[in-house]
Amino acid sequence: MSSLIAFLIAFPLVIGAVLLLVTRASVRNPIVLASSAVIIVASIAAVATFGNGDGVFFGLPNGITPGYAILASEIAITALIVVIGLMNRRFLAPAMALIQLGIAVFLEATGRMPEVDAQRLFWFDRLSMVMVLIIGIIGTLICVNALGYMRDYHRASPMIRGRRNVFFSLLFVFLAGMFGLVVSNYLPMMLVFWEITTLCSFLLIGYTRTTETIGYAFKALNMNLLGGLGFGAAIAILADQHMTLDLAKLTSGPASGVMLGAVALLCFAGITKSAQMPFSSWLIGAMYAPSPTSALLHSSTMVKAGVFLLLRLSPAITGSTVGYLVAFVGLGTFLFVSLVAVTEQNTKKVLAYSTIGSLGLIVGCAGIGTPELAWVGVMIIIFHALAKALLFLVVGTIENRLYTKDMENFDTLLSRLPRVSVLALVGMAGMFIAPFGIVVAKWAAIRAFLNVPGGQGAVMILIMAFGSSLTLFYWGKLLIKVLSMKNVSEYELSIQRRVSRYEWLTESALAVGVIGFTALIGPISDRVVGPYALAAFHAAPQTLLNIEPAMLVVMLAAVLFLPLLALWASRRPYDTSDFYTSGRNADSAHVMGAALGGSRTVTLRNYYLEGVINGALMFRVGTVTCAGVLIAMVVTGMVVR
Amino acid sequence: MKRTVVPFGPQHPVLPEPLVLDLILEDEKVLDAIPTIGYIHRGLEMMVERVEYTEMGFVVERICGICSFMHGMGYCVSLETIMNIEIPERAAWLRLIWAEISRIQSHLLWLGLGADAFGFENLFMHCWRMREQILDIFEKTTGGRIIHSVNRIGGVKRDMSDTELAAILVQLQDLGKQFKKTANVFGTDPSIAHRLGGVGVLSMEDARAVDCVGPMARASGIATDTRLIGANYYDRIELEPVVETAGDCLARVVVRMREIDQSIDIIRQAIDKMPKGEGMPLETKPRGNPMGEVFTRLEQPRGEVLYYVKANGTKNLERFRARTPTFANIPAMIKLVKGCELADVPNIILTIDPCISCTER
Amino acid sequence: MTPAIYGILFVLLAPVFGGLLVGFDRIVSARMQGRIGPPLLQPFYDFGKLLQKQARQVNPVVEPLLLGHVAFMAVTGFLLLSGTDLIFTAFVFALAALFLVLAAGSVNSPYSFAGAERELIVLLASEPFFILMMAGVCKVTGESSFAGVLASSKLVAVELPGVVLAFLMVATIKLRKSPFDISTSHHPHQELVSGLTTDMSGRLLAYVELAHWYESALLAAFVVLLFNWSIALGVVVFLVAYALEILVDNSTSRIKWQLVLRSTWVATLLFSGGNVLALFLLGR
Amino acid sequence: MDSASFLARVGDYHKAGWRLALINVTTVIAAPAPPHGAAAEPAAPATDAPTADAAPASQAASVFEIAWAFAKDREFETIREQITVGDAVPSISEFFGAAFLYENEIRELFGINVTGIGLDLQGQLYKTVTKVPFSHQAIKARLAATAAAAAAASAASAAAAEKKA
Amino acid sequence: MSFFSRSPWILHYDGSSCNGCDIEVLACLTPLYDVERFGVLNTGNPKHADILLVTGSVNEKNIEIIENLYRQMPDPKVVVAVGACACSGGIFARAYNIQGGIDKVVPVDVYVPGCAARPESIIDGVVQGIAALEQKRKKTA
Repeated sequence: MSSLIAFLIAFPLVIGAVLLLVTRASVRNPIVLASSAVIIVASIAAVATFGNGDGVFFGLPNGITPGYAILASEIAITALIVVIGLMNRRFLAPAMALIQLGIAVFLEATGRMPEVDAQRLFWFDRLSMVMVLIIGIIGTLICVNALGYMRDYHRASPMIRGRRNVFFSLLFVFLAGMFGLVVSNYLPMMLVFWEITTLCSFLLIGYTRTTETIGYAFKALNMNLLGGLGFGAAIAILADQHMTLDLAKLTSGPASGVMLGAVALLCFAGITKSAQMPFSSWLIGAMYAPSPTSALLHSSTMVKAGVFLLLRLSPAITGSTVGYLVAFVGLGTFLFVSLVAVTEQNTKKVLAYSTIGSLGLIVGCAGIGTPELAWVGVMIIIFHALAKALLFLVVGTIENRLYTKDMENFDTLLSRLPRVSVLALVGMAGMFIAPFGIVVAKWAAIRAFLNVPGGQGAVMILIMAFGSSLTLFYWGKLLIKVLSMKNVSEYELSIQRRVSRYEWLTESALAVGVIGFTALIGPISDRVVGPYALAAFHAAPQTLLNIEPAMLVVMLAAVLFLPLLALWASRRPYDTSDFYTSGRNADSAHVMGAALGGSRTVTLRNYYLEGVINGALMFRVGTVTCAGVLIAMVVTGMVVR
Repeated sequence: MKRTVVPFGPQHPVLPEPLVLDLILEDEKVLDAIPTIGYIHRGLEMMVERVEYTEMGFVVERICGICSFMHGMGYCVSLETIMNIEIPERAAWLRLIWAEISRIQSHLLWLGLGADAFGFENLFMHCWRMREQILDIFEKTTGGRIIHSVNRIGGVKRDMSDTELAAILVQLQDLGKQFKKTANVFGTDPSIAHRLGGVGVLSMEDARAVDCVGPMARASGIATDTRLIGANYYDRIELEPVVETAGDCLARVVVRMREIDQSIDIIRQAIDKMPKGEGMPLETKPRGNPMGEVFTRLEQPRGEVLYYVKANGTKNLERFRARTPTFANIPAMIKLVKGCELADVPNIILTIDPCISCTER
Repeated sequence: MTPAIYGILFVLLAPVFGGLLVGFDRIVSARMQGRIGPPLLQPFYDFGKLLQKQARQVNPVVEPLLLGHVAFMAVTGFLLLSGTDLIFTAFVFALAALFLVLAAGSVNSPYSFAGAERELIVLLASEPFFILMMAGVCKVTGESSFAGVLASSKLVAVELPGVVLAFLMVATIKLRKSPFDISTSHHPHQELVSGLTTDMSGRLLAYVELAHWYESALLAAFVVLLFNWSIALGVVVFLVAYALEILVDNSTSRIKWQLVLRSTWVATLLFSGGNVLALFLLGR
Repeated sequence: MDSASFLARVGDYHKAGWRLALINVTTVIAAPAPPHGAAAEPAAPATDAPTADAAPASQAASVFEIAWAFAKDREFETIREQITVGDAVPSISEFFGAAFLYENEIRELFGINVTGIGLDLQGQLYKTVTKVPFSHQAIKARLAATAAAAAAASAASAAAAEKKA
Repeated sequence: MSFFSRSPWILHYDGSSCNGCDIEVLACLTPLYDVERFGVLNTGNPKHADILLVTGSVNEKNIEIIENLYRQMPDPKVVVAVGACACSGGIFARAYNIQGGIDKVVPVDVYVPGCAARPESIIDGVVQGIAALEQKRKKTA
């Protein structure tokens, strides 16, 4: 049993090392495909082996303890950061890495580290199970997708030096780090995996090695190292006070005293990693990396590590001031990034803001910590991972065909790239349309917030009401663009044929996942998420009251029926007409008469609420506000308690 | 960066007449507006080649169906000037009265259309309900609601009896009272203030720079009114130009609303001062063919109109040219449309009270 | 099984209610304008004619989307009355409205597109209110279904005066009345021609009408939630509110989208938000 | 015409606060006007030149008289220039922005080559069926057509009268 | 009987008219004449309209506009020419830029005479247009 987990961590590492040496695509493609298949099978096998998913603890095969391996890994990671940092003349990141290493060495040298329980190194429960499946399936699908994407990416941008061996190697190492992170129970070990994901995301963001991306990469590194520092400090406090470094024990119930301070620091780490305000900018900067990187960072890895940790910590902070403050960091982030997203024209950035917002919701849920909200948090993790991975991959595909990320250039996409558009529509629907999972989760969140006593509850509901509407607005804009149609030329139609089969395969699989999991929301709730919440909070979540999962399935069928209807309608002859142009000439290729004679193509631009919402200002206000709340959270945890 | 292009006109519900703008928008802010006209251009000025000068007046009346009377009058005044004809006093007074009734009609019509453009259907209906009373007066006194054909070179065709005039005055003063209520709505409704106040502001300097005329100029604080040059018996009337200083759409509305009252007052003065009695001469018959040229200026509801007539001693004029107020106001409109909101475009276009058929002839 | 019957009744009768309401509206508006106005059944005549008329489509996705719009308006009503969670129906309501936006936006013509964008803005302006209202109703009564709220002994409106106030404002948006009728041509002469219905003809336009009737009936159902002593009381209050809307419609001009968004949000935040906050603070 | 001195005069009007009231063109069919000094006096018809309504001699060049009319309160003044076909006329857009509409119009209707119009509508202002309807040729053609129609009508009426008789 | 006779929606387009007939068309909507009594709406949008009311004649520039508007109207549809200019070109028939009545461009079903056409005759024209609409519907149905 434990060997399966060890395999899940070790195998991607090995493949990563192998891929580093492979420079030929013809060799790399089969390796990536085969190892992806192996990882998928292994993660499913791991979940199947653990049966009903009640929490189990175990150690390494044959009872090996990590011993100095943890310290050695940390030294290796720190060395790498220091070297790369100095090579690029950046000193903040090396300094933070060194401080963190210093803490570890100090703890080890002074013998403050408590004894490791060799049988409680790993913790596998339903939350880990969900995460393992997400990483193992969605993560590998992204790797496969990258095979097609990176080929076109380098064709389109010949200026960038191809280092695809490094890229793919990093992807697999990243997966290994994530697998380790979600099953760790021993905090120092978790920190190592934590830093591996930080390092991998840093290297992936900086992949193109332009001045711009190197800047963003270091921004991401700095912010995440700051979070890592918090993590390290938490370990130091716990170790210093001879408290447990066992995550499960730490979070078995509400924390108090010194322990709450350590938990607050861990929450801080989770908030940096999940790119909540004031740390959102690193994830926005990460948008300049190739799209599979974004897909990986946003859906199955990295930011999900942050919210995973916060959900784990949720039982420890529930009901405390720290918990409320964590919740407000998340919900504040949700509101402010939604306001910013409304004014953003770059599709990938809109997706990024949407991710930060969704994570904000999870953070909000984790901070309050009721069984219902834990349910909501896990549901959002599942559906967000599916939909967002799909969206980023599709946007990547579109980007490689149309050479644009500007949402305004996505118009008439349904005519130009019909099949890609359908995938995009599924992804977007998954993010904000009613019967799909995230909306059900949002509804459940509002329901749960109704039970939060005092003014906090009211404020949370207000944030949810306004935030959800803003979400509707920016997704609606994008949806309009994708859904519009016109007559296209043969050439434009031929563009779609150049989408690689890797991309078709993975994106279709994710689209099926988005729809399928929504249809299965009832069983998922009953079998996985509900019992998880019960286990974590010792109370069964009362969520799907007054909503029949069967009814959701019917609604879903109704929504899905419409595209089929459209398909049927488009095959049938219908009375066509030009669009209205005040009586001027117009034709179906969207050309209309111009005032001074001749003709002009119809161009339309979405509204960005100029003069009502100032995106840059909102971002600053949100950053400052959330920074304030965050500082208050840490101070409360550390000092006030 | 991509920008929305909205084809505004020629067929557009807020424009009763075809005017074309290509609006380049960002959100709904108009960054640029490319205008064109020409959908009504008939070649009316060239009709002098085919229509004898005695009949040409009826063609000129059809430059525009709203200021039909004023156009007929302008043409006749021009030829009277060329041919040195002194028209009978009563005819001149009657012309003045009809002209002012036309102004009231035109302003009421415009106020209604303007209200409809910003979504105030109710006001549109009430303005036009009042306007029907004016049309009744026209129908009673000239026989036509829209095209009157009472002007002749040398005078007018029909008389109005003194009792009829008195009744008209009573009716108009009553209408003025009714109109007070409507004017009150325009002046006090906050939603109208939102739609018109501070929208399409034309400063006095800008107004001078674009050479606009009529209520457009007066709303920007320029006290210009062609009636002040005193021709056509206006020198016998006490008249202060209606001037507002704000220069926005609301000011242009207010100017026109105040001018309705002013016109009623002018009609009262005219009825007081004109010679009374039945069977007074109304016409001085023109003799021979005209020879010479003239520029004539009149104040129409929309502003100053200019006629140029050149006669060469034959039955057909050599050149007829009308420069209507809208022609002079279009540059101002184009200037104002740039930088406003899409929702303001109809208001701005309408506050110049555009008459495209006047403009294009 | 009774709730489901209520739901089915809604689906069947709401169009009649909505159509008569529009007919009544047109007569009253005409009288206010000094006219006689059309017959009471005029909306049904128009609807019948639109069905008889040729439907010319700009592209094949418009009709399915509009069908979705009608269907989900009906579904919202069905769900509401058949006992689905109130807050969830607010989300379904938004989805139904979104379909109209998508239908208009997919045409990709300047006027439809501008109408669609404005409708999105209007959705953005009104949606927070509906979520807040439903949350407030649930909070006050402790119930989460239509029947539950009706059975509650408390009169919701008494505890949610701010929500009632904001409802009047937001209803103006949903009933497409001036000053908030920025996305469709409620009054004929507007800058967007017919707003988001510009490129819809024949039965496509009839779908929009039908959906609007459902929407009106839904609003009536929402009022019943607020005045939950009896359905009759709710409907009477709704009719009074509707008469008020007609009056407002006839005495205001259409305002610009910026003000629509700002004013509605401020009203939602101050009245509904304040009201809900007070509820929480008072621990109700 | 002398562009520089003309523009200077227009500039003076502009500086003195005059308003552009009209730019008017009249088609004058006469012998070529004297090259200079034509502005002050009206076109003096040469002794043997036909009048406008008579059939013009085919050799005569088209002459346009352009009048720029300025108004200031009660005053009203014009600058007049005579030009022959093909002469370039400078735009006065730099002083009077509103001139663009007049200038586009006279270019389209009279075929006068106005240079440097502030907002050039590229011949799309009226877009008439008869191109340049006020040009010399167009007028001549129309007059001939009218004369022919009149002749035909009188012949027909004469025939009818004969028949009656 | 179909619903067309109870709900004729109008699109008004101003060709090369002098405004006279235009404002009379608008006057039909206002309290004195109130054509909404008969279910008539002025839509301002060809896609919603059943009856195309054209005032004024056809000139070089608006010829394609009238054609486009007519083409964009869904069937069944009827054209009513309002006023002398729309019927034949009227007083401007021989002006250089006028090509004649609107029957030069689109098939006209009802001719309403008058310069300017009076509201009563415009309403009468619409009523006759409704009859034509009914006939066309029968033909297509």
